[in-house]
Amino acid sequence: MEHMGVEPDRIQFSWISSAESTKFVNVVNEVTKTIKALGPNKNFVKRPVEETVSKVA
Amino acid sequence: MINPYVPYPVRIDDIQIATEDKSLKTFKFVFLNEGDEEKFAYKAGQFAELSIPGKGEIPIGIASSPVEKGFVMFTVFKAGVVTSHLHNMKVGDIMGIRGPLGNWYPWDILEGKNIFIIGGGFAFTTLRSSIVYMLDPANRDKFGTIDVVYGARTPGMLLYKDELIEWGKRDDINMHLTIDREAPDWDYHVGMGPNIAEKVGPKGDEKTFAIACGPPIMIKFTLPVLEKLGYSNDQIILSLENRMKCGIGMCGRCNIGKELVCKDGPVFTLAEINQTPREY
Amino acid sequence: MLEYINKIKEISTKLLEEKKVDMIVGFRKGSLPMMNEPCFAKNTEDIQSFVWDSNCGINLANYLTNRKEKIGIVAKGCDSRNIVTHIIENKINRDQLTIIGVPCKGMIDRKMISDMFDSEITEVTENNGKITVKGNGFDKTLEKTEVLQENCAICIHRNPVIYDELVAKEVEEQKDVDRYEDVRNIEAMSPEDKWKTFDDLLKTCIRCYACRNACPLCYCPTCFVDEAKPQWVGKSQDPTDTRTFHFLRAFHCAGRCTDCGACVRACPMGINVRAFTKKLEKDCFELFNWEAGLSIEERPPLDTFKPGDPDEFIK
Amino acid sequence: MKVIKIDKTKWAEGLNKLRSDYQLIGPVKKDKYHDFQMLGKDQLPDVELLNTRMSPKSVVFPQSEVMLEYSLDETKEDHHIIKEVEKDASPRAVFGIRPCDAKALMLVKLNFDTSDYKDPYWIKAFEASTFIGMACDDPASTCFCTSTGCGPYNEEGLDVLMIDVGDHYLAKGITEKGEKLLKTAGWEDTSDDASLIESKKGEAEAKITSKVATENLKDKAILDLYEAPFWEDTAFSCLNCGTCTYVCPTCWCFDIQDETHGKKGIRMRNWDSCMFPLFTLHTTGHNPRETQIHRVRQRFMHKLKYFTDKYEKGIMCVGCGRCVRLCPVNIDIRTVCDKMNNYAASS
Repeated sequence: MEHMGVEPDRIQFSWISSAESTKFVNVVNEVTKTIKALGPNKNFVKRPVEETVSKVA
Repeated sequence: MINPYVPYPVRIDDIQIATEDKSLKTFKFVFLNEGDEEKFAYKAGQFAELSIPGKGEIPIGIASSPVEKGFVMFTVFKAGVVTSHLHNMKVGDIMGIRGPLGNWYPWDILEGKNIFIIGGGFAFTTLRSSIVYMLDPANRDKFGTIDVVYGARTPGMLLYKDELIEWGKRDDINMHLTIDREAPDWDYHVGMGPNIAEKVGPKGDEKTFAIACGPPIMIKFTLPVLEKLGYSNDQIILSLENRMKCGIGMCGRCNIGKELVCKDGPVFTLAEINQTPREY
Repeated sequence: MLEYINKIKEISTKLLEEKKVDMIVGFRKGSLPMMNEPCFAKNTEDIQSFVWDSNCGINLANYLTNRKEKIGIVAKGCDSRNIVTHIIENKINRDQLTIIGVPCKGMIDRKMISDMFDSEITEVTENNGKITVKGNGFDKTLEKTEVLQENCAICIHRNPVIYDELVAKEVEEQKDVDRYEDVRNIEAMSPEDKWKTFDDLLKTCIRCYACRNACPLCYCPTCFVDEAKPQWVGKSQDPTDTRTFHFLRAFHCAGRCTDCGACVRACPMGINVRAFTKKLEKDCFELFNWEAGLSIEERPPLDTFKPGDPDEFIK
Repeated sequence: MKVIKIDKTKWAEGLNKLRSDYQLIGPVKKDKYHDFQMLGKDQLPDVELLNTRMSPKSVVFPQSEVMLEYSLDETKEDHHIIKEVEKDASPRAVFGIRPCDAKALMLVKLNFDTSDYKDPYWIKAFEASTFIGMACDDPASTCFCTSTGCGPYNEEGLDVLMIDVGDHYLAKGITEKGEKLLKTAGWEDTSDDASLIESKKGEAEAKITSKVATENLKDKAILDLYEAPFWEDTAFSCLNCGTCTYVCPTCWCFDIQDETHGKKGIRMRNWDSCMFPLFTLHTTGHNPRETQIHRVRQRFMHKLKYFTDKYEKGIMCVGCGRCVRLCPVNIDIRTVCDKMNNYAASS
């Protein structure tokens, strides 16, 4: 995903056991913080079709 | 220029579960705009595109009859994206109908003839339209005898059952209902449609035409029966289905040879079908 | 090349005559310069049209999927690796196949050569590693090594990895090739530049799916782009949809792609489709020391688990 | 018919005069290949190239085109009512279209402009366009227009035919639309070189050596051709990609799709291809054209037989050669056409 131009850190993986509630809270906080800092990824949003269909291919 | 892709806006006026397994529902639509019903003048055997914004369109045979006014009716099997969504819609919902599309049973040729109708499962819709049309007091004199063989797996899978029983009581139409296996309280035939057709069907002659509409397997076994009864290929009328999009002969997918099922069909005689590749 | 062709014909004839196979899949001469057409032969007469030269870039493993017959197949290095993948993935049985291995020195890049000349090429011949290109007003001889398909230029498995017959002595494998320079160039870019690189790459895509259909790995009965319930991807020329198609397809090829170049060769718009699959191929090599299709004994990394699998990405 | 002489030095000037009345469209080089595009301010069409990679059919039939729109917002009075979208129908001038592609438009018109139904999108775009063709003097080896009922100087579908004569163009106004465009551009010097056009035409036709034989196609029975044994061999290598149909100037098949963004949605059409299994797949899972052989046969039967029988206007191919050049596995319509034309059913 990073290779196609998604910023590093936008996707994160974690392994958390159901017993590790503190770790879960920390990871969620950490992830939301980094993602908020990155801001929305406009590239992933499909633009309404009217704007993208060019008049002449 | 009339845009043939714009559907007439309609409101769902009534929804009835049509079969015991709930896989079919009958929808009645009324047109929102005055005058659209007149523009939608159709003949028995034609179909229309039911058009749900955001989901797409689906070609369905018109089950109501030209002699029934004030609404149009379709019986729809839940199968793909559009029909599944339609099954979840409610009375009062707004959608579109585009049509009427395709050709119809050749009523000009059928006038003055005996009619033998063989239907199976949920393909009875345009046949219902045809029967209601022929039984209309204004039209009944135009036709000779009318025989109907209609089969389904179980009594609860027969479409329009109340009407079927009413017709059964009349003396100007011979109803031969059949189900695949014995069932309690069933007073009619038991056995596959084609077998019953062979037993009760009128002999084929110049004055008798057969109209068959049903699943491919039923058609496959019906054709030899009709041949045995003496029907020529010109007198066997079938209604075909293919994947369709535009319904007006432009998008190019539904052809069988040079004929387009959506525009040149869906109604073809067996003689015509025999001239084309069987790509349906 | 003539020895190759004669040997292919000889082996094919023998296989058919001894009824070891029902058909042989190979190439026949195309109607345009630098084009050969995949074809099959069911009798010795058909075999006469078989050819072999530097224009056999289509991956013939693609023609084996789910076939029931006993088949003899002409296979260069990459084809043989895809045959291995097909066998591992149960798309064909090993005992249905008689593999006629062809050691390969690379296929020439038709698009690159066409772009070198202003007017149309009417004739291309090859002899001893030289390619002679003729057209209206030109006649030029090129070194084959300089006009190879990009994937062939960096190929390190030119000899078939699995075969029953071999049409010639094995060729020397290329050593010390830098296989991933292009991937590293993209890796070094900023996220914005990466995004833009792929956007530009896909600008001309017409979604004909030639890349997918030419790929021996893409045999799903219904491709995810064709699913209607649910519909994953829109069908228009929307750049988001086009991108989704290409990236997801690449992901589906992870650990399976042999870098045979069939996708690039098939693309009518000249898009370097390998740019998508190559990164995954590199990752598989670097993380799992894996190259697809080298052995029918070994399971690919994405359907096996080893305790030592790299997991640094998990926080 | 009046022939106008356009000095090449006055070419750009004339085009600029047209810009206020017409949107200009023409072949433009992008990366390595040419395609038809809207021309930007001061941009000139590259009319002297042989032909574009994609056909100009997209000028009137874009690969993705919005047809209808609707709102799913139930607070709006017209929610769920499907309406036609406004289209730009202002005049456009299409430069550098080759005679084969212009003839293709006329064949496609048979599908979209019928006595029963009219496709308003295609027809409006077609009517808004003035096609200024460029005669071909230097064909490719894959050009076979002279045996498809077309030719390098063919005028069908064109409003103006331009001929390159070194330092100037000769422009033959074919329709009123065309004459009007020439006048608007201020190209009014008449030429008496009409005979030159004839001789150049002869030379150009002679250069086209690739031919197909079509004369027997109409006499064959559809079912004989359909059941002919050569389809297995023809179809074997086919990848079932959509290249041939997408690059073809005469292929018109399309798919209709709904797309919704929030509460707003559109119904659009996208090019479709008979090469795709999905094209004919029923909801039940049954597919009447299930195999590659079915689909390859459909494409060639449609172009060379069904169309020929249905319209009696020859084959649905203009000999542009795009599918021949771009097919990844070299399936050549010329070979297939000859096979069909020469096929004798053994009955």
